[in-house]
This record gives sequence, structure tokens and C-alpha cells, in this order.
Amino acid sequence: MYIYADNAATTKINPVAMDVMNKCMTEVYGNPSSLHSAGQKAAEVMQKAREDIAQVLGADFREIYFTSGGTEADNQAIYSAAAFGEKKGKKHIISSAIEHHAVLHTLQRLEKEGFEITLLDVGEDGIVRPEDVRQAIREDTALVTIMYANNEIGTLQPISEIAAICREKKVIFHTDAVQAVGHVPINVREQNIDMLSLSAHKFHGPRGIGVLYVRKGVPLFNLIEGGAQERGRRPGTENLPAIAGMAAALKEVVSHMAAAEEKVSSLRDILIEGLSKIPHARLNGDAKRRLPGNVNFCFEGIEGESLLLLLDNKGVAASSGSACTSGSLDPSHVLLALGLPHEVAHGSLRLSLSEENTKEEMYYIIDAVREVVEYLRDMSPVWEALEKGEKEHVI
Amino acid sequence: MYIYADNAATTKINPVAMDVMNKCMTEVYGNPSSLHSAGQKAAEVMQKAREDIAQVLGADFREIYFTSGGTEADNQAIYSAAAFGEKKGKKHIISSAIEHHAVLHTLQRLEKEGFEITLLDVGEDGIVRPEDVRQAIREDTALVTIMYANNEIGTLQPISEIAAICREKKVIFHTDAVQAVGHVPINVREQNIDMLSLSAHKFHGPRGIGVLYVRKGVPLFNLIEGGAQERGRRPGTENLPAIAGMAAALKEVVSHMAAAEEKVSSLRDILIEGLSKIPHARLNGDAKRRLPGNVNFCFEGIEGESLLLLLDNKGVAASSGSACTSGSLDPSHVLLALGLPHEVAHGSLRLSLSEENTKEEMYYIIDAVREVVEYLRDMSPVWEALEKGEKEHVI
Amino acid sequence: MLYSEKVMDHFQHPRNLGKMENADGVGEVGNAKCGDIMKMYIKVDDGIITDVKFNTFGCGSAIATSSMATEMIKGKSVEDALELSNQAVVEALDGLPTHKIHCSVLAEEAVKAAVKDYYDRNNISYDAALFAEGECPHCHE
Amino acid sequence: MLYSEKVMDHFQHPRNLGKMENADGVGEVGNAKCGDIMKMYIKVDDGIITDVKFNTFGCGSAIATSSMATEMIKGKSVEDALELSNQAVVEALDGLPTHKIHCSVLAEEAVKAAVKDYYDRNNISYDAALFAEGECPHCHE
Ligand SMILES: Cc1ncc(COP(=O)(O)O)c(C=O)c1O
Ligand SMILES: Cc1ncc(COP(=O)(O)O)c(C=O)c1O
Repeated sequence: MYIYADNAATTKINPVAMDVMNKCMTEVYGNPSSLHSAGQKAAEVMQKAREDIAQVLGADFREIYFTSGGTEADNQAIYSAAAFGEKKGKKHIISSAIEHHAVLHTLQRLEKEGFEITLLDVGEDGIVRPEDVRQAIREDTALVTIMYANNEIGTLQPISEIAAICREKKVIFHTDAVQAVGHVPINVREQNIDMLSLSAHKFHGPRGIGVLYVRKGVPLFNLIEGGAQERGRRPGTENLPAIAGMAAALKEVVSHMAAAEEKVSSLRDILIEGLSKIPHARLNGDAKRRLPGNVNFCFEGIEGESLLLLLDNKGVAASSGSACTSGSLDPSHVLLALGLPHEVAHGSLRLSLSEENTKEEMYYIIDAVREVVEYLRDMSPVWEALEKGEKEHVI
Repeated sequence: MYIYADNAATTKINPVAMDVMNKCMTEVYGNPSSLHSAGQKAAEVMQKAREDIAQVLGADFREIYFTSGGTEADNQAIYSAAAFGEKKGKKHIISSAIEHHAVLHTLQRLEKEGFEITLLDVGEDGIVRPEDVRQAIREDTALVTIMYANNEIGTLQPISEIAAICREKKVIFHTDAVQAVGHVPINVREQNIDMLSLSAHKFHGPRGIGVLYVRKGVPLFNLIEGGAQERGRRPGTENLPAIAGMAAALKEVVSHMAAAEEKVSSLRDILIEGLSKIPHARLNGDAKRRLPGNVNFCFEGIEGESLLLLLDNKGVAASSGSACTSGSLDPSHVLLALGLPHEVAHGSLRLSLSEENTKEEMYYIIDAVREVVEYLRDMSPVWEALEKGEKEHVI
Repeated sequence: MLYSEKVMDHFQHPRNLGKMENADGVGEVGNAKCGDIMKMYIKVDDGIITDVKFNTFGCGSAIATSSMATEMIKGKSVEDALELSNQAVVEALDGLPTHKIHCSVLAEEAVKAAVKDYYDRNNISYDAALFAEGECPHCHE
Repeated sequence: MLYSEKVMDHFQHPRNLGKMENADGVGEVGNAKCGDIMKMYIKVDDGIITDVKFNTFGCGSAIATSSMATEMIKGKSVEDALELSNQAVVEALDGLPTHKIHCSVLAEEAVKAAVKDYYDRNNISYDAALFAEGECPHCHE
């Protein structure tokens, strides 16, 4: 048995999307920018994909820019708003302490270039308060960028409220919706979103492809320079198989999103209930305002990596923090932002579910986690100190 | 019959590469940055691909950085060398007038930011003179970037000589080898290349994936900020299926490169000979020092787009200029750099061949081009003026 | 598709293609540097354009707009022909890509230039403002 | 793979895992903030380490290096144990990822701390320089 519970890192490709990709690769092999019929056939497929994606998001197809993924979309959105802001003397950006590194590291770079960055704190529930956004907005605020759903603790941010404030204050609002698209309903028009990033492989689409949605009227500057593709805003030969695969995966996933949400969140709640019974364990992030598939716990006295390696031994693929920070030794900035001390933040476990998971798997995971946590606590000098009362329990 | 002769725009995927991609998508679905076994299996496949690609290029696997394609690789190479140069007060960059827009537009942006750009002219043969590079190098030269093979006229540049001069002068040398890799032998170590860009879809690999090779010791700065992937230099979830597909395609193509070179260049020479018989036609670029598959002609008195649309009608997929400039009305900057007047540069045709093409196809193409050229000249007021002697023939 | 079916049809099967001996008016507009030249010939009987021919050096849409323009003025009075707008040509072709609109401007101008030539040859007086030089803006960039 | 087979073997089947009653020396190094704590117990007979146990809070490589270090000093004299270098532990494990090397440093220090404790308890004099505080550099970043 191997239970894949790391869907926030990446998902398995939808077979329909894979078929579409294969069909593109073999039958629609032209370059969409070529004028001959092989190229124009490709251009048609691309246009259809653009329209399909626009429709799902509630956007116009002219507002869809294909990128190489969520990271690039985040970078371009932020640089673009910063470049536009700079022209108008606005060099202040508002974001949150729990953003993905694609946002945080881009902001850090801008900070070095003279921008002022306000990172809003979140509450213990892992949620940004719209009122904080309102208060942080200044005359020189060029951009507010707040993620739609957090990649570690899964908390859903009050995007509509925040976006409404930004619209009212005439500040560009971007949301990194990489973890949210395909999992919860989103409508950029109704929700007043100016820019939105998504990445296909988070909803059973292909890797290496994403979208930056940019509302008509919001200026878009290049991150990458080159040819005339994507109306000149994102050059490079268009990745048609991936674009068409992304559109297929997105259509597929939204076609039954409500049912999936219900199923997956009930699995999630089984896990949360079961894991909560482990002593000195704590659910991170609000219990309800979170992604249907996200479960994130801290277990006192143990360390996350050894926890997940032993879970893997038992056939459970999970994660501690986010996949893309696995080269780092530092505990998750998201858990620290919740107010957890370093040593507790080290002991985190993220389980991220998909429709493919079953109830039986949840019970198996609960037992496996319990066993591994007990085993690791048994060999942990930290746990020993806690048990002996030499240290005080935090959770 | 449909003859695909636009392989410089993009190639058909190699079936072996496609199998590898499908296998990755279904069986190696983990995120290579995840620690569980699904992730580590993916990491192993990625490492193998990295080593295979390094081996083909004569590089070390630690010198290979995966990007979303040739455009991004070009951008990162140039920005990186510029950023490093700037730190040392070096703000001069040397390139050529016939580079791809991925290079030229990046240089234009740097020019706006205060860099000085020297664009070397090419001779009538479409080839950069190494001596010109030597003379252009200054104390404050941060980078020399010269393409390996031109995408429109296929001319092969004297990269070894130019790179040797740069090494001697201690200037970083980058080459955009997007059109060359997989078609002609390249060894970065022996040829003293510091940075090299490639794009998989130009050698029957997948779209949306490329490599930036960076020699050990040459600093590399980020173009995109985010997670810890690619040793932090190129964040974003790794596109494993495309990476493995690229490695498979590259191995496949170099496994019989000499035979392919011979076959394809003999097809090319048939075309060149046949098309040269059309009156007032001219081969662009050196006849021999060019890519095995590249044929580029100008036909006086006609315009390229109508030429290629009519050829398409006859079942021949070709191009006029490069695919990614098809949104533009300006004649090719490459042909202008050869010294051709605007009106002649408008009448260009690029045919780019692959191993799949046959001799019979070449004869068919020659006849088709001849017919279409005659038809278009017959309706061309420019040709009328030339024939009546009201205008002088240029070619 | 870059081009509508109508455009492709007129490009592949251009109407009124050719030169004309003894034309009553000939107009040539555009320049080769810019990539498009249109030459239009008209035959006029009693103020009615009874025949029209064109020759064009240019892209697919240049050929298609030339062809469409000739169809639209054939059988019309020269005055009506002068009313032909580039928008009308574009609409008749079910649209053109933005960066090709200038081709339709050329077609309008080619018709005007042919009519002007007819007026001039026949000493018919006209309001010069009708024929104000309006060249393809792209060429003047 | 992130870890060599040897590392995974020692992580999954740690040798000498456990606590020890009546140890002759106990050393604890690292800190929870940094993510790794190792506690090492030694039993010493006639200057020879006859038994050793460890407890570790930390990542896979922290557990594996602890395990490997205990194997490498068991049966050795305390003086020989002091010679154990982190490089030797890393080599014995067929390498560690660069960002995990600090774990091997901790393992070396845990051994030293246990020996120092043994010396202290038995009033054995030693060169204090041998036990200069050398903590995981990461924690002091
Ligand atoms: C010479 C050259 N450089 C760069 C590129 C850009 O590569 P890509 O379109 O894969 O980003 C191309 C092809 O489009 C090219 O021919
Ligand atoms: C919230 C969030 N933003 C951005 C990204 C980056 O997306 P990608 O890795 O596809 O570039 C991710 C996933 O890695 C994410 O979870």
C-alpha cells in the first residue's frame, strides 16, 4: 500500500489531460506562431484553451497570460506592479507573513531595490485580517498581494473582502491562488481580483505551466524579454501540449468541484479528528476556513523530517513544510508566523488529500502517525525533558 | 501530402521522448523536492537526466540549470552576467546584430538601465568575425554573447575562436545555442564556453523546457525568485516529465548526429541548388557554414507571407523570418544585417529540414516554390517595375 | 486562425486579379520598403466602373483586401467608389488581425488613387481634400 | 536519493538506541530551536567504552549519525573515542547532503560531551581545549 497524501506538493496528472497532451504532441505539432496550417491549427487549440481557462476564472481570454508556472506568474505580477508603481512614485507593497517564497523572495529583492514592504501578521488562525490591509494602505502603495490559500496550513484568506478594499482604495490587488484554483470556487470579476497566479500541476494538470490573469486596464510589464508571444508580454515558444493539458485538467476539476470539496473535506475532518487525539498535538490553521484537502499538525517533542521519512516507510507520502524548502534547515516561516516556537515548528506534518484518497486510508494514516510519533518521542531527549517536567509543554 | 519544413520553429516530438514523458507522468508522479519515496524516485530520474544532458554537452551535472526554455535561459544568462558586471563597475556588453529577440530585447532593456551595448555587424555571409570581438572588448566588458547558429539563415558562428578570445581576455562568454544543440557537435569544456542556452523542442524534445549551462566558477544570479529548486537559482516545481523527455530526446539525437548531419545537409544542398535556379533568387547566409537543415532564400519582387501561405496550400509548411516575430510587420533584422534592402528582405523564405524529410520532398518543394514565385511575381507591381526596367534588380 | 475564411478565400482566389490595357484610371499606393504595394486599374463608362483589375505586392491580407475592394467597387459609380472605407472592406472580410488593418487602409487608398487618376485624365474637377495623402501609418513610424 | 543507503539503514534501524541507567558519562548537545538534540550515554570499564546508547531529536541524518557514532566508539578506549571526527562519521555513512553535515558535527560533539562528563565525574584531568565549545554553526547564523 502506498497512500499519496502530498497533493499540495504536486498532484497526479488527470488521464484526460494527459491524453490531450499526447494528442497535441503528435497531431498538433506546429508552432502556434507559425502561419502555415500546422501552426494555425496549433493556434486554434491554444485559443480554445485560453477561452476555456478564462471562462472558469470568470475572465476574458485576453486577460490570460501563459507562464511556466506559479512561481513565474507570482514574480511577473509583483515586478510588473512594482515597475508601474515606481513610475508613479509608489514604492510600497503590502503582503502577508505567510506567503509562498515565490512571493516573499521577490518582495525581498524589491526591498533591496528600495521598495518598502509591509508584511501583515496573521492571527493564530493563520488568516489575514482585512482591516489590517485597509490600515496598511498608504498613498504610495503600489500593490497588495495576499495568497488565496496557504500552501502549508491551507487557510483560506478573505480575498473578496481584501480585494474590495483595494478596489475602493484604487490599489492593484494580486493573489497567489496556486493552491486554491480548482479546489474552491473563484471568480476574478466578481471578487475584484486584478491579478491572479495559478499553476496547473496543483489541480492534476501538467508541470511547468501556469497562468497569470491580468485584468484589462491593469498594466503588465515583462519579466522575460524576447519574441511576440502572449502579446509580447511573455515571450518563448508556446508550450501548447501543456497549455491544452492545463485547460483540460481545469475543466475536468471544476466540472465536479462541489462534490469533490465535500468528499475531500470529510476525509480531512476524519484525519483532523483522529490526529487531534494524539497528546500534545495541535492542528495548525483554522479548522474550517481551510482547503478541503489540507491537514497540518505539530507534534511536540519530535522533528518533522524523521516523522515523514518513517511515515513513508509505512507507505504514507506526506510532507513537513513545503516541498520547495526541503533544502533548508529553518523551520517553516508560516508556522512561526502563527506564533509557534521554533522547536515546535520543527515538528510539523502536512497531509494534503485528493479525491483519490479513501476513508480507509485516513484510518490507516491516523494509526501510522500515532505509532511513528510514539516511537520518535520515545527516542527524543526533548520529549524526555517535557515528560520529566524539566521543560514545559507548549501545546 | 504535407511536408513539414519548419523545424527551426519547432520539431515533432521524438516518440521515445514522449514515452519517457508519459512514464514520468504516470509512474514518477512525486515532486522531486519531496522527501518521501515518490519524491525521491522523481529526484533520481531528474538527476539521471541532468547527468545525461551534462555528458552530451561535455559539462558537469552541477553546471546544468533547468529553465522553461531558450528564451528564459538567454534572459537569465544575460541578466546574471550584467548583474555581476555591474557589481564590478563593468557595464558594457558585446553581441551581434543577428541575435534572436530573446537576446536582443534583453540587451535593449539593459541599455535602458544604463548598460552600453555593442552589436557587431556580420559580413555578407552572415558570420561574426572573431577579430571584431577582440577589438570590441574593453576593460569594462561584462559579457560577450554570440549565438551558436542563427535561427533564420542558419549560419554557424565561429564560437570556439570567439570563446577562446573571451577566455584570454577574461570576459564571460555566453552562447545562445538553441538552434545548434542536437544538430552540430558541441563541447562546452573544449570550446571554452562559459554559459550556453538550449531549448528542447528544437531537437524533437518537449516544449517549455530548456537548459542554462553555467560553468563552475561563473556566478549565476536569479531571474526568478522563489523556492530552493535548482540550488535556489531557478525556483518553481521541477517539470520532471519535460526534463526527462528532453534528456531522452537529446541522447537520441546525438546518438546518430553525424549520419543525420550528412543526410539532412545533402537534402539542404538539393534545395539550395534547385531554388538557386529561380531568377533573381538569392541564398541568404554562407552556403556551407550553416546548419545542416537550414535553407533561406530571398526572391525579388514578392513578399514572404503570401509566399508561405500559398506554399502551405500546396502542402509545404515553411516560414518567412522566425515564428516568434509573426506578429510584426518589420522585415527580419537578420536579413537587414546582411545588407539586404527592406523590400528584398520582405521576400524571404526559410525552409528548415529534419531527418524525416526525403529527397522526393525536396524536388516537390522546388517545383512548388518556383510556381508560387512565378504566380506572385506575375501579380506584383514591384516585379512589373523591375521587368520594365523602371527599377533596378538588386539580386 | 490568423485570417478569417473570407480573407483566405479572397487571398487564394483573388477576384479581378491582373493588369488592364487602356485603363481609364490607374492608382498605385504603398511602398515596397513597408512591404505592401497595390496597383488598381479601373475602366469607367458613363461614370460607372465597369471593370477593375489589381496587382499587389504584399502579404495575404494585402492581396485579400485588394481583391475585396475591387469587388466592392465594380459596377458602382466613381463617386460611390470614393465612399469605400477601409472599415467596410474589413467588415466584408469578416475582420483582419489588428496589425494587418493598415492593409485595408491601403486598399481604400488604391481605389481613391485610381479614381483621382481618372478625374485627372478627364479634367474632371474635384475637391483635393478628398485625396489628402493618407499613407499607411506604419511606414512613417 | 537525498540519503545514501547506509544513512537510511541507520535511520530506520538505529543501533544502540535507548537510554542508559547508571551511565558513566552522559552528553547532550544541540538545541531544539535549531532542530537537533543528541544525548549520548556511555558505560566505561577500564577506560574502554563497553556500552553506549543514544537518544536523538532531529532529522533523518541526525538519527543516522548518532547511530553510526555509537557503533564507531563502542569497544574503543575513551581516548580513541575522542579522536572520532565528524568526517569519519560522514564517510562511514557514505556521505551526507551538504546542508546536513552539521548533524555529523553534533554527533562528534555528543561523543565528546559524554567523555567529558565521564572525566568530570571521575576527576580525570584533561586538556580543556579538547572540549572547546564548537556548536553547530547553523544555530549561530
Ligand atoms: C536562436 C534562438 N534563441 C532562442 C530561442 C527561444 O527559444 P524558446 O522559444 O524555446 O524559448 C529560439 C527559438 O524560438 C531561437 O531560435
Ligand atoms: C502558494 C504557492 N505559490 C506558488 C507556488 C509555486 O508554483 P510552481 O512551483 O508551480 O512554480 C506554489 C507551489 O509550489 C504554491 O503552493
